[in-house]
Amino acid sequence: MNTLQLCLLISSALFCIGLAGALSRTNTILVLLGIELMLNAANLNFIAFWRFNPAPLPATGVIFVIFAIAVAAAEAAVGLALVIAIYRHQQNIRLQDATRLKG
Amino acid sequence: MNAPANTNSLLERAPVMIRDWIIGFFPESLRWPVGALLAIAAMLAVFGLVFAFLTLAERKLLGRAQNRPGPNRSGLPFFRGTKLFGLTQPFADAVKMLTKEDIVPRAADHLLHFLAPVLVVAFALMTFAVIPYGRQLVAVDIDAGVLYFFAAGAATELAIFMAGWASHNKYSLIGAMRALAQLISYELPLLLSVVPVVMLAGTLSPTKIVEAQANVPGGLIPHWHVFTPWGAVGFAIFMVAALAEANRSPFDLPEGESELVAGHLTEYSGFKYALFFMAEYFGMIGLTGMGATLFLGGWQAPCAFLEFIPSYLWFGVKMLSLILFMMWIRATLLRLRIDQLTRLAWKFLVPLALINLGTAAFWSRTDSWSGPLQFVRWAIALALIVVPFVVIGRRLTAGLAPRTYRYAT
Amino acid sequence: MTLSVQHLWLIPALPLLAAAIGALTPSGGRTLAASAAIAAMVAAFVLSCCALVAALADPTANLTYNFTWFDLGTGAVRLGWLLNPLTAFMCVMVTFVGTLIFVFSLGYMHDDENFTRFFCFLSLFAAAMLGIVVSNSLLFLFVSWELVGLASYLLIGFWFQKPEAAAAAKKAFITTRIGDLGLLLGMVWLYHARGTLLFFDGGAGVLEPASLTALMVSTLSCGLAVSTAISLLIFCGAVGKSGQFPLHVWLPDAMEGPTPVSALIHAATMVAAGVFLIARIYPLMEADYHHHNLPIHALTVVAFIGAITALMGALIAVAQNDIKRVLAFSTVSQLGFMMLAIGVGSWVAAIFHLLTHAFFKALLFLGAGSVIHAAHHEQDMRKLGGLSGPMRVTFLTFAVGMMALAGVPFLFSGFWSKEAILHAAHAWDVSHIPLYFGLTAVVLTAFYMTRLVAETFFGKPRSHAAGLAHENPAVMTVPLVILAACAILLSLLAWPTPWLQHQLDPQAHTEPGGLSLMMLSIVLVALGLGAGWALYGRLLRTNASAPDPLAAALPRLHAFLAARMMFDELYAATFGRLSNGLAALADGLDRYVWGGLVNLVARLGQFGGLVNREADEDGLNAGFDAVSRKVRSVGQIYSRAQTGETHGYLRVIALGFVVLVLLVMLGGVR
Amino acid sequence: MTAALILIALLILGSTAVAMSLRNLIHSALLLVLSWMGIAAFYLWAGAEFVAFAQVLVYAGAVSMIVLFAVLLTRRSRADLSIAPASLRRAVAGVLAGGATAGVLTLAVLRTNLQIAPSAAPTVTVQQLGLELIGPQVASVLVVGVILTVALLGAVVLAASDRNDGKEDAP
Amino acid sequence: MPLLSLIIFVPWVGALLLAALPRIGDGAARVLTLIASLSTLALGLVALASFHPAAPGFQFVEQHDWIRSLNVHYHLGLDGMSLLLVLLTGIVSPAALLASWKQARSPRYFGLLFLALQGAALGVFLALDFFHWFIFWELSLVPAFFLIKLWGGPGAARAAYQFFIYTLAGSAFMLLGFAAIFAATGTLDFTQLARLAADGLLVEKLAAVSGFWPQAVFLGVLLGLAVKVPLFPFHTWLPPAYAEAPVGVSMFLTGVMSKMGVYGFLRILWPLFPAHLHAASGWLLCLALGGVVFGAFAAMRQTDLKRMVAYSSVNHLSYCLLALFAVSYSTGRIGFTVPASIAAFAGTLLQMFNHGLSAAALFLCVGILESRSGGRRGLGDFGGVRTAAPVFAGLCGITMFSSLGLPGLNGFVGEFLIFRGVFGLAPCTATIATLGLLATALFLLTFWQRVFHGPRAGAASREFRDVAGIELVALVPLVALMFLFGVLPHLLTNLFNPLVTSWVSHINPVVTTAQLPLP
Repeated sequence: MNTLQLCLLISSALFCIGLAGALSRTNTILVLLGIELMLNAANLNFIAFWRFNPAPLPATGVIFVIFAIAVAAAEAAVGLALVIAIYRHQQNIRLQDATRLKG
Repeated sequence: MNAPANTNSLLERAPVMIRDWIIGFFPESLRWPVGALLAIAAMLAVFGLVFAFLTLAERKLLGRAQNRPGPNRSGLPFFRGTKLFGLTQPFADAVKMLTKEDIVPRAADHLLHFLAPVLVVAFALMTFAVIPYGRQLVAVDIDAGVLYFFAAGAATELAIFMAGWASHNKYSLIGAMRALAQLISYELPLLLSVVPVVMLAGTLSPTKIVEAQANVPGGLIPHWHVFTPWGAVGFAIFMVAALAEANRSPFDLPEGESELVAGHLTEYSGFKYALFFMAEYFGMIGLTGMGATLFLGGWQAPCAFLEFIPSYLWFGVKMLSLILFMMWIRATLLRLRIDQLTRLAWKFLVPLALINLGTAAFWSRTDSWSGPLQFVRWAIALALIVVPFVVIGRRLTAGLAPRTYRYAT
Repeated sequence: MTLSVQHLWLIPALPLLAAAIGALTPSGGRTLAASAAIAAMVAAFVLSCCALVAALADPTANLTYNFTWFDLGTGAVRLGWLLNPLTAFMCVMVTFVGTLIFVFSLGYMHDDENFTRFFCFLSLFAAAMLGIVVSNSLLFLFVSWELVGLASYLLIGFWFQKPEAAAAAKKAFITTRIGDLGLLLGMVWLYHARGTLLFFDGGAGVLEPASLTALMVSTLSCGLAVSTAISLLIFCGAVGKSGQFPLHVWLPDAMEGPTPVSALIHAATMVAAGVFLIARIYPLMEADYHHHNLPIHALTVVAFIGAITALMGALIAVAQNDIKRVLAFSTVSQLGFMMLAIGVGSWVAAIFHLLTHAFFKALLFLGAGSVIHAAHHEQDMRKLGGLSGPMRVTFLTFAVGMMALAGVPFLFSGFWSKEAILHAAHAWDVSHIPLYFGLTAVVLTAFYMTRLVAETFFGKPRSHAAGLAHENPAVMTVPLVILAACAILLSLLAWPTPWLQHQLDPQAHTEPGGLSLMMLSIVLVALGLGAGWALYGRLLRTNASAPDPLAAALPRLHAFLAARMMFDELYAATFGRLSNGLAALADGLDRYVWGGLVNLVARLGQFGGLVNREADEDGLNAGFDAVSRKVRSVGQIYSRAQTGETHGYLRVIALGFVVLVLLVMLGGVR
Repeated sequence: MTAALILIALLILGSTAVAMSLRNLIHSALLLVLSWMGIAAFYLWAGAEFVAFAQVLVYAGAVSMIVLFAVLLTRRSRADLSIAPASLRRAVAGVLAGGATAGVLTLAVLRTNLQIAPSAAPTVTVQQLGLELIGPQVASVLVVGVILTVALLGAVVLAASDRNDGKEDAP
Repeated sequence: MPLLSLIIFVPWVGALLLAALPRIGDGAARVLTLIASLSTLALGLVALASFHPAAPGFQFVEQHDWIRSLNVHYHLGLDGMSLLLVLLTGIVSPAALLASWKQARSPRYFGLLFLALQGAALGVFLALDFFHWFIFWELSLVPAFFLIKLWGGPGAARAAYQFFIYTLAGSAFMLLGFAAIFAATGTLDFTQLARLAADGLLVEKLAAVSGFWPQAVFLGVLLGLAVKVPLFPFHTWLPPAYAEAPVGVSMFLTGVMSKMGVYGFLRILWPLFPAHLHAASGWLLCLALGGVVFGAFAAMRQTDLKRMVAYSSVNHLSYCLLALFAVSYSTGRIGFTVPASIAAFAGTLLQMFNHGLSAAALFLCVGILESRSGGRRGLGDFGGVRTAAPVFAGLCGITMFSSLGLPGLNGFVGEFLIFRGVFGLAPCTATIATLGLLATALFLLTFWQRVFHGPRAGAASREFRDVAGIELVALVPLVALMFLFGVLPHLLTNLFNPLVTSWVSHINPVVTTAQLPLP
């Protein structure tokens, strides 16, 4: 059980907490945040692997994380804008009510 | 950078020598934490005092600006009757703040209510870690110093939100929202004005940026960024954004006394209010320090032969001059409305900063021009900046009637 | 004053010029057209005389002048003019008779409003006829031949208002055209065989010995010599134009035209053209005469055709009541005689008879013309009668013509020329049938001529018009007198010495005597005259509707002959129906077979379109719809899975992930 | 070295776990901010300063603000505060799924033998990152730029509540 | 100076001008059309002036690359035959325009379509590359279709459609044929193809592709051309089309369009597929003979004057083909002689030209009759016209006799040469063909007798204007030309004599097995 595995464990724990949160909470914002957490868990993995990578340069892991953070931010922004739009439409943001897009 | 001859003058190396001396007493393993603690203690002490006397200086300056003397009544316990020109006023204030009752609204979210002032001050202080006060006088010399500085700055908004939300008061919440809007709006021009400096210096670490502005031997004009066309504009935008970030004068809408009582600070009193007040000043100090580092060459002397004055003094002079400049503006300019404020940010400063980025790029490419080409270079660079400035400026004020001044007769 | 062969073309050119003038002058310019025509004919006559003088200078020489009409490929199509005694005599005859007829027409056509047009056509005809005579190339001869046909068409159909005239003109043209096709084929075959159509071209000409032997040598698959085939084809043309046996039907109908036209065309010139043509190419016709292993000789055909025509013409003439029809059939008969003469080997006799016949037949026609003119266009003998008194000159000249035609001995030219023919027929060694036909024809000729004279001139006028008849003005009677004189004077050509024979065919030997034949013919003529007088002279017809004595005697035969031996009906029944049938076939073929085929294809196209649409509708679309319905139903099942519950989706993803990782881990996929 | 890691891990996992279970949205949001700070600390521990400060700047600075704004803007109905019975069942299902994934992941991590080079934390300077970004990764930088602009505009359009928009959506 | 392109495109430019001036008056439109149409005659004469017949090959050649990838060149050339046909078009089209001077409803559209038709026809005679030759060939159909349909008589629509689709179907096969040729040889240029065919390479290349291609291509091209001439069985579109078309158009159709088919035979089919034409010539002779005989006899049955003249033009054109097929039939046989085939070819070209004149004039006369009788043109509708209109009767008579083939007029020389050639090469067919001559004489004279002779009846009984003014201007030149070329045929023969001799010299006497010398 070396440090890398520890880091991986931490990130997978974080991932599962995010997943559990996303699945259990009805409030759309929290679901979004859960997803945000899962993304960060992935970033953790990247940095962990970069950290214990024999050839640290070129810092692909780091760059990937930078891009991941940027995209995650964009995703969060759009997600929450959607939430506001849903809220305006159905006056509450309970995810299970937003089922218009069904088959 | 080749160390100039007098870097080893006594005064110059004094603070470092003291520190090494103290560290010497501790075992190797503890040396690092002790060094850090020492730096923290030094900074707290210096900036604490600077904060105190800044409050006094501000009140004296406003006074003089409004043709009145300002605070000169406070005295020493034992020196009754001596004219201390209000020097002990800050200490009097401090005592007042500590002793006043600290009221917390019942419906408030106690945890957040308490946490807000703490976080504000904490984040403000964290920004001091990377500012290089002297040639080797920088607390933490990390590679992405500038980024750390702005990251910490960005965290303060969180605290303001907590303050606004926790006091469970409509006015405080609206005040917090306005403060946040202003802070977020001005964070962008602040960062964008810094980007050219980073581009030209080629690094995010403040120490290297200052070294990049070292004097060219024999050059009369100091080799600072401010003396380049893009540098000047960058510095101007930086100062305006800094004013807004620090909630100072023309942008001090959040706690505009006349309309919103004290904005998100209404429910605070006593020591928590003082903390907020202190955080504001620390924010101002931090911002002016970073401004000096980035644009005025940090601890660099204006020209080579002035090198004998120690670097940290130069830094001090520059920082204080900027602070006084801010106070001066507070005394003169009117407060901006929230929509004027955001329009100024988004429609004027951001475009200008982006164009400035372009000019800086042009400047860096045409480095090799020499002789008459220098003037051409300058002319083009200036044109690249002035023309958009005028065009965007005129478009912004297109709808407004010309300004009429009514002097009191 | 001689006319060199280069200028020979002037003879036909002058009348052609007159014709052009006539065509261009508006109908008002009557005198201009007439005078131009007559002047042209007189000038042509003078030139012909000069040409005669030049030709008679050396009777054996064939003076030719050839020129290129247009060059074709490496060779060239060449035409030319030929001057020899035959040409000269014919030119003189045509121009002299033509002039007289033109003068006569002045009077005859005086009150016709298309007067100028008439003279234009007459001049055109004369020019064409002269073109035939002077031509040295069968091609130019054919060209003039067709123009003669055209002129005869225009002249016969001159009174085009009358439908019968129009029909007659068309019939004439078509019948002669049939003949001309034969001539065309012969000419083309000759051209192909010899490469040229010139008669005499310095050795290379068609009628020169070299080509004759060449034509003789090459024989057809059916053994017929090429020269025989060609000459028979050319003879078809002659048959058509001269109204010989099978193609004579148009001649009687041609009487619809004005009488001067009949005189000019159907007495003197046009019909003679056929005989002249055969005379002209006589060497070709005769080429195969000396080869005995040939199935058929050209000349024998000519002889028999001539004999048959002669007899048939005479027989039909007997039963005709219209003066001009009688004369027409008499012409057919006399032409038969000429063909017979050529057939039996003596083309000189034929030409002699042609010349004499031209004069007295023209005289008879003009006489008939003046009678008709006087009797206000009454042509039926039965309605005439008693004209000898009022029309003294016409009667006398008509009588001279009748006697010359009948062959009253010694005094009249007709006798000598007929005698020469009979003599030649007698000398012919192939068979004597033509001789017997000839002799019977002589009798019949005498008979019907006396009938004609008796019915027309003697007795009382049997119709009001006949009653009013009175002698015609000088312009009509003078030509009659001149012609009558010529009819008598021409006997000089043969009587003291066979002068004409020497001029035309010097080398030909003429065996002496044959007196018994002459006596026999005199007896036959007398017999004919007597019979004619007996039947018609003594008991004169009292009224128009009185039955004809001959008809009373032999009713069916007479009716048959009156109906011109039913040839018209025969032809109508056979060729008429055949051509209509063929036309119907062609039109039907077009309308139903080919048109049908096209419509069939169109129907097929429509049917194809229909099938395509049906197949498309039922087969393809229906099938396609069924499949798409199936897909939609499957789709519905699957779509129920989409609940719209985001949590549900996330949960499924998580479980899926877990299962996947387990698989990877436990599955040992390394 | 690992002590710090464990400390950071506890901070992150603790704050997220509590955040996900709190009913008060604002508190859970702020706790999440704390967890993001923990993650930034982890990056610092791993030696990627730039990423850490970027994380702080982006998440603590911007995302938290949006989240809080979103929470504030959607607070009118009280319904969502009480945990409805149905959501209890969902919560159990959620936790079960999360647990299952956690078990599987830990199994996977433990089963794979990852060799690590015991070298010190690699340091990567901002200049190297800069050169890397402008060098081979320039395309992705531009793409990210575009994504961010589009997200910005999209968010504004979606969230902008002009009057007539409301009527259109009325069912 | 690109003379040939000018000849082709001036009419089209005229058409464009007409299209571009919508507000032009009727009179002006007619005059403009006439001028554009006369340009062809003028340019033709210019070409005639500087044309030296003896020079072998083509003159005034214009060759430009057009579609390099398909090896297609914009190749125009003029030799004796094309010059003859261009002059014919130059003479017939103004006459046609003059003929329809009064009638045409909207002269601008009529002029426009007519000029388009004339340009296309000229294009066909001058193009030497199949590509644009075929474009002109098809393009001539379109305006003809509209002219017949819009200005035609009562049954015009059906006739126009039949005409269009029938000809189009034919030329579709031809297109397929040439596509195959292009696939096999890679070139569409007639001169090159002719050279290939001369040394047997064309058939070889086609055979290389697959066994039956040479025959198929030959049949395709033959069908395309046969429909256009028209050869006997494919002529059913002609009578209704010519009958229903307005006077001017039927004049142009019979004067020029039918010549395209014969031109096609002489320019394309014969040089490219001599062997195949020889092989099929037995049958083709029968068909041409059928055309001659049945054409003439069918004419006898017609009561509609225009249909009668249409059948007469079928008959006359079949003569041309008769000559060509006779030559091709007899190549290699004992009967083959050079002067006969020269005469045949010369006869064909002359017949084409002369028939163009006489048929056009005949249609003009029928048109004049039709205009006087208020549209009725049955044989029985007239009577005694000669008394009512003597001048017209005279001119119509000359036209009738010229188309009859009376010597002294232009019809005779052509027919004589054809008969001279055909008799030499195939005597039996010549003899049967004379039936055609007879039948032509018959129906024409019947027409003349029923219409002109006899008492005044039908339309002639009422007021019947004699020919005057515009009609005279249209008719007299044609009649004058008939006389001119009748008497002086060398004006025409000099043009194509060397050409015809060269054609015949090219026939290499491929002596096939000894055939029956003369059928």
